Amino acid sequence: MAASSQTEITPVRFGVVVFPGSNCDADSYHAVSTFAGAEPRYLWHKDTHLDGLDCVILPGGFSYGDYLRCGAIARFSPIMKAVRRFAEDGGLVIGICNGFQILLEAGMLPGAMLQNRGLKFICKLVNLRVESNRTPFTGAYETGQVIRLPVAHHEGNYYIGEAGMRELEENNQIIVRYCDEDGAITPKANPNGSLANIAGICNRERNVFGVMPHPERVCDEIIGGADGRGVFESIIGAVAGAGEQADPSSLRSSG
Amino acid sequence: MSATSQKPEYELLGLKSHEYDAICEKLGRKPNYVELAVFSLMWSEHCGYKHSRKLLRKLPTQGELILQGPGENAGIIDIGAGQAIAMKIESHNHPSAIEPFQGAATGIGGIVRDIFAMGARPIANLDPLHFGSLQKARQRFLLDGVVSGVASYGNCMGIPTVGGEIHVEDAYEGNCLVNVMCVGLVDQDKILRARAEGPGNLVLLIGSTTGRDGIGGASVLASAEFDETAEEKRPTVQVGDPFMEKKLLEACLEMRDDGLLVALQDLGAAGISSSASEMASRGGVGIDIDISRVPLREAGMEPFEIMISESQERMLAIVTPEMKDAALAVCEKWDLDATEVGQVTDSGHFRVFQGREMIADMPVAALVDDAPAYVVEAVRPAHLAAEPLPEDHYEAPADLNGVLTDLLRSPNICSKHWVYQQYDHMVQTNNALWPGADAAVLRIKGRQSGVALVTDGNGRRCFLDPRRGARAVVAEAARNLSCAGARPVAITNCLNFGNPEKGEIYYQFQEAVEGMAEACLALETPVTGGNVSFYNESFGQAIYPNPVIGMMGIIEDVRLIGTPHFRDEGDVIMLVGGARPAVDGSEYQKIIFGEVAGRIPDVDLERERRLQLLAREAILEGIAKSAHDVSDGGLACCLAESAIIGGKGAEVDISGVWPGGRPDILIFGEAPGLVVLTMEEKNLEYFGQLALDFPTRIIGRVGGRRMVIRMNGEDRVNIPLSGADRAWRTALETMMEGR
Amino acid sequence: MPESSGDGREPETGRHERNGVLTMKAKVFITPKKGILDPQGLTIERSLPALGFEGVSNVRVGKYIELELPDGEKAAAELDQMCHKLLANPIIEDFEFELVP
Amino acid sequence: MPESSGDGREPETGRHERNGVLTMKAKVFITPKKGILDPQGLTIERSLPALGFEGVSNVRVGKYIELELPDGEKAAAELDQMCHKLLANPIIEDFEFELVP
Ligand SMILES: Nc1ncnc2c1ncn2[C@@H]1O[C@H](COP(=O)(O)OP(=O)(O)O)[C@@H](O)[C@H]1O
Ligand SMILES: [Mg+2]
Repeated sequence: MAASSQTEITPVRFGVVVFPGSNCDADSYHAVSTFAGAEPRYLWHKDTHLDGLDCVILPGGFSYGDYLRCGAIARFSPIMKAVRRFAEDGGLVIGICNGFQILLEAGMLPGAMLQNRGLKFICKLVNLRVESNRTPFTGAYETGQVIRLPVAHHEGNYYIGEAGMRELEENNQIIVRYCDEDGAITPKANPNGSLANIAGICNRERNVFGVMPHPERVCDEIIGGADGRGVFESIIGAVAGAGEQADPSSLRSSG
Repeated sequence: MSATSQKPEYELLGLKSHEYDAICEKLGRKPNYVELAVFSLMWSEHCGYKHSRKLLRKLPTQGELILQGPGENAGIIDIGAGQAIAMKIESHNHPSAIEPFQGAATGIGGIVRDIFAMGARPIANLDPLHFGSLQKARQRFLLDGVVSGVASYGNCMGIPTVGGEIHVEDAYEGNCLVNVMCVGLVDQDKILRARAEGPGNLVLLIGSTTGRDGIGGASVLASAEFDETAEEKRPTVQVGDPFMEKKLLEACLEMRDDGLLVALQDLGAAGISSSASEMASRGGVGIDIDISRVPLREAGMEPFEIMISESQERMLAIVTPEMKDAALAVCEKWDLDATEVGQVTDSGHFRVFQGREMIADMPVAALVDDAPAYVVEAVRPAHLAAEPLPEDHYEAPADLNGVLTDLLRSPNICSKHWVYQQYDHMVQTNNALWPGADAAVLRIKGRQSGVALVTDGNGRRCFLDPRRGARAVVAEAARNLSCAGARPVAITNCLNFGNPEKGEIYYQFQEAVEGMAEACLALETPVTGGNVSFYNESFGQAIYPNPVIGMMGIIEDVRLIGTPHFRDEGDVIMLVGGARPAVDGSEYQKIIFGEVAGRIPDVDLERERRLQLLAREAILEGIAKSAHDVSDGGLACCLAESAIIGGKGAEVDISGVWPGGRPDILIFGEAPGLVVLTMEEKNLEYFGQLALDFPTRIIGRVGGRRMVIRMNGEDRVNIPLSGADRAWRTALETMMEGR
Repeated sequence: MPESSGDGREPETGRHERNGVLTMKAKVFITPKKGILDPQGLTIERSLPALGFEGVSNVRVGKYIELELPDGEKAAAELDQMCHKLLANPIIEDFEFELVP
Repeated sequence: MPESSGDGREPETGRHERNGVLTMKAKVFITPKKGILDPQGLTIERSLPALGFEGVSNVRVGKYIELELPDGEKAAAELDQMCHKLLANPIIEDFEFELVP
């Protein structure tokens, strides 16, 4: 990553992967473009280079129609090899909705997605509790903060075996959970039946984040909310902060 | 079997003998089987508009903002700044009655192709639906299947389903209505048309392989009534592949951006036959197709089967020979099959080849323009009443609180979140107003302005008076847009009727079209296109005549829009408009008295125009804190909805608003031409200046935890908001669970 | 029956007693009807070569349902009805079933 | 194998020649892993009594995939790979397959 000088601020560069069937790619692109310090660019699923990027977004949608299983085919795309390497080198990867499913299928995050408990696609605003702001994706929020993001999925019922669950908990990898308005984690607040109300997790290294709700859909009050901005602010802050080796408080000041 | 096999071929294909004679005359010889099959479809009701063409000419189609009226795959409306909206509505009633999931899914697929055939990117779907009583398991199965089908296809495509409606009436029990509307956004300099031009240009078939599915599907299904033999006639059901269509969409728009397309056309009813011949007709050229090049999904397909297959997810593109390779490259990038299947000629004929051999040769004009047009002698249905019901026709119920709860629970009134939460209504991140309001409002990225969209159909009113009903439906659609702060500018329409060969149905159709035309003229919302769905009957029983209107409005500033919910305690509730509610044709009449009878009040179109102007002004001036039109369930339900969504009660007194009159009818009755606005006290004077002499009346205030409607010193309705909320919010889900 | 298995499940015996009723196990195989488009199968087939599996064709994706139902003479007839009415969609799907003896 | 059938299909022979390559037919059965919630199965189970089918239990809904692949010694190994890597997700699903002789 290029070191930023005093005079010239390098924008944080986001790559938005386009799989056949992605349909939130343009939304993610648009959301990123509303941040002064960020610059989005599309990546084709056959690309094999991620040069110069700070963060890769695997967007929502229906890659390969979600046929067979969500994300099952997309994870074999040529770009996924590059994304894996990028993550291994410490690059930031966020998978939103279908992107999360792809990360699971690719084994870059643990667990799997089952059909929603109610067997129906569900699109609505939900409350989420930020379980940890110690990630490059949630640094701009407070731990324990309740935010409102929309979900839009048919397979968001997160599942992981007992051992895996223990590991997630021990390593503080559960990043957001479905909750009620007051932040209580209740079965009623769980829209899809996911284990322990899990809505988003990260890997052990905390640089790969999968989240079912859509932060990119609520980055503008005119379309019903801006609670999702924090995710992008966090990433921008983290990248800028890492470049400057600044103290963690800078996580909260950019955007 | 043996009896039918003695019938002549043309009759088996649904042609009348004089139609067959006309075909022979146009060709100057007897048609061969392929030609006959193609003619039978092109001259079917579905493609040929035999019983509607003449009447449709009465619709106003001109307007300053109309860039494309009827005649193309979709209408196009100027929204300024070099941009335009494409829109079209279509029915998929019959396929959905057989297989609700796939029927609805392929309905979405078809209408979406019409939009991107114009070069527009689809930005919204809407789905007006009509079913029989949800007390019946079959109807729940249909609704559930249709909603899943719309969701599955639309969600996968990444097109938000932002609106629509659900009506439940016994009249749709044997024949549900599944109409689907798609709206697209396009830069005016990128609009495509389906006009084949330039002899020597090539015809590319892009997308899915061609199979036997839906052979004669849409056209045959949409051109005949249902009866016991429907089972036998059941053609192979079409299965939708939204993933294929998503790739098709992206590839077509990429080819558009790269300037590779001379013309683009979807394959819909009658497949390659209609798309190729209609393209040729629009461009005044001929076209040659070699069916041996068409990629097939099944072995042993007959030539006529290839010609009329309704396999989904296919497009025809006309490209110049120079552009061919570039176009194929784009298709390959999107992993789509694309095959050169023919070329444009100057012959004026549609010729079909199988390799070197010519197997059909038909004048394009004969196929497309010369379909017979019929006028049926209209017969006024006996059930039409000349006068409204006398006020004392029904005994007033003692407990109006119970009436309100019953109405809030009616599937025609209750919350539809069970439906729209199954739709991805937020993708593309443009919703300035989410489902549940009077209209959907979408911002246009990069601009301050936006568009508002709505569909409206009310078969019950049209059944009681097709002309007044159609006028009312156009007015209601416009009123819904106005309540969102949008200026209505254009409509598309889907005319759902019974068998037009019957005089009474033809009467309904004629009256409805004329009524629609009157309202569109008065409200300055010209018709940009539409669809006609006849033969909506089962066992000889027709549905309610149902012109469904899809309307678009323009919003200058998406920050200034109207919303239905009450905002703050103490806000003044204002009733605007002078119409007097009636029991005739109302939800109140149907739910409480179990009847659909009488004569509905007519809409005063000039007053309607002023009413809507006033509502819009109040919103744009920032005075109106909420705006909601009075429709199903009357004033009481209008107020209750605003209260429930806003989480704030209301106290209202309607004494003296309408002189005389029975409280129950005034509270629950319906009439077009009423809107409820709320505003702060301090703005009353300014509002008065805007309203001038237009009838407006303060009827109460927002506040408290109850819904109270008083008249002549008595609480007629007084219920806790929480109860109303529960009734309204849980009704549909409860019904769908069969409880 | 299986040549290989993803897990090491024991050979099955279909019959069980459940709440005092003798039940048997059934397997239902549902496939898209011939001639009906199978988008899933198609998409899988098209992507297999890129994943290194060449030469695979005619992929059709259907459903496989296992269940237990009361044992008895009518079991087959009941199951047939069940498939017709609920498990399969006879308009676009074919089904077969097997009662595990 | 089937006791009854939704259509009257002929007995299958697995082997075909396709573009000069000998292919064989395979059937893959994918089931939700034991202990994993199967919302679809549960829903079917719950709705059966209302349709007049009593006493049905343990409904599990999985996938049934038919395909043709190149014949040969390696066919079984190839198919196993395909199942492991793509057709089934071992975290939540088990699979079995059958090569039609
Ligand atoms: N009710 C109607 N009002 C106005 N125009 C109509 C109506 N019905 C059909 N049309 C127009 O007739 C033409 C043919 O319609 P249709 O066959 O449905 O087109 P497509 O094959 O593209 O769906 C279209 O331009 C359509 O807009
Ligand atoms: Mg069309």
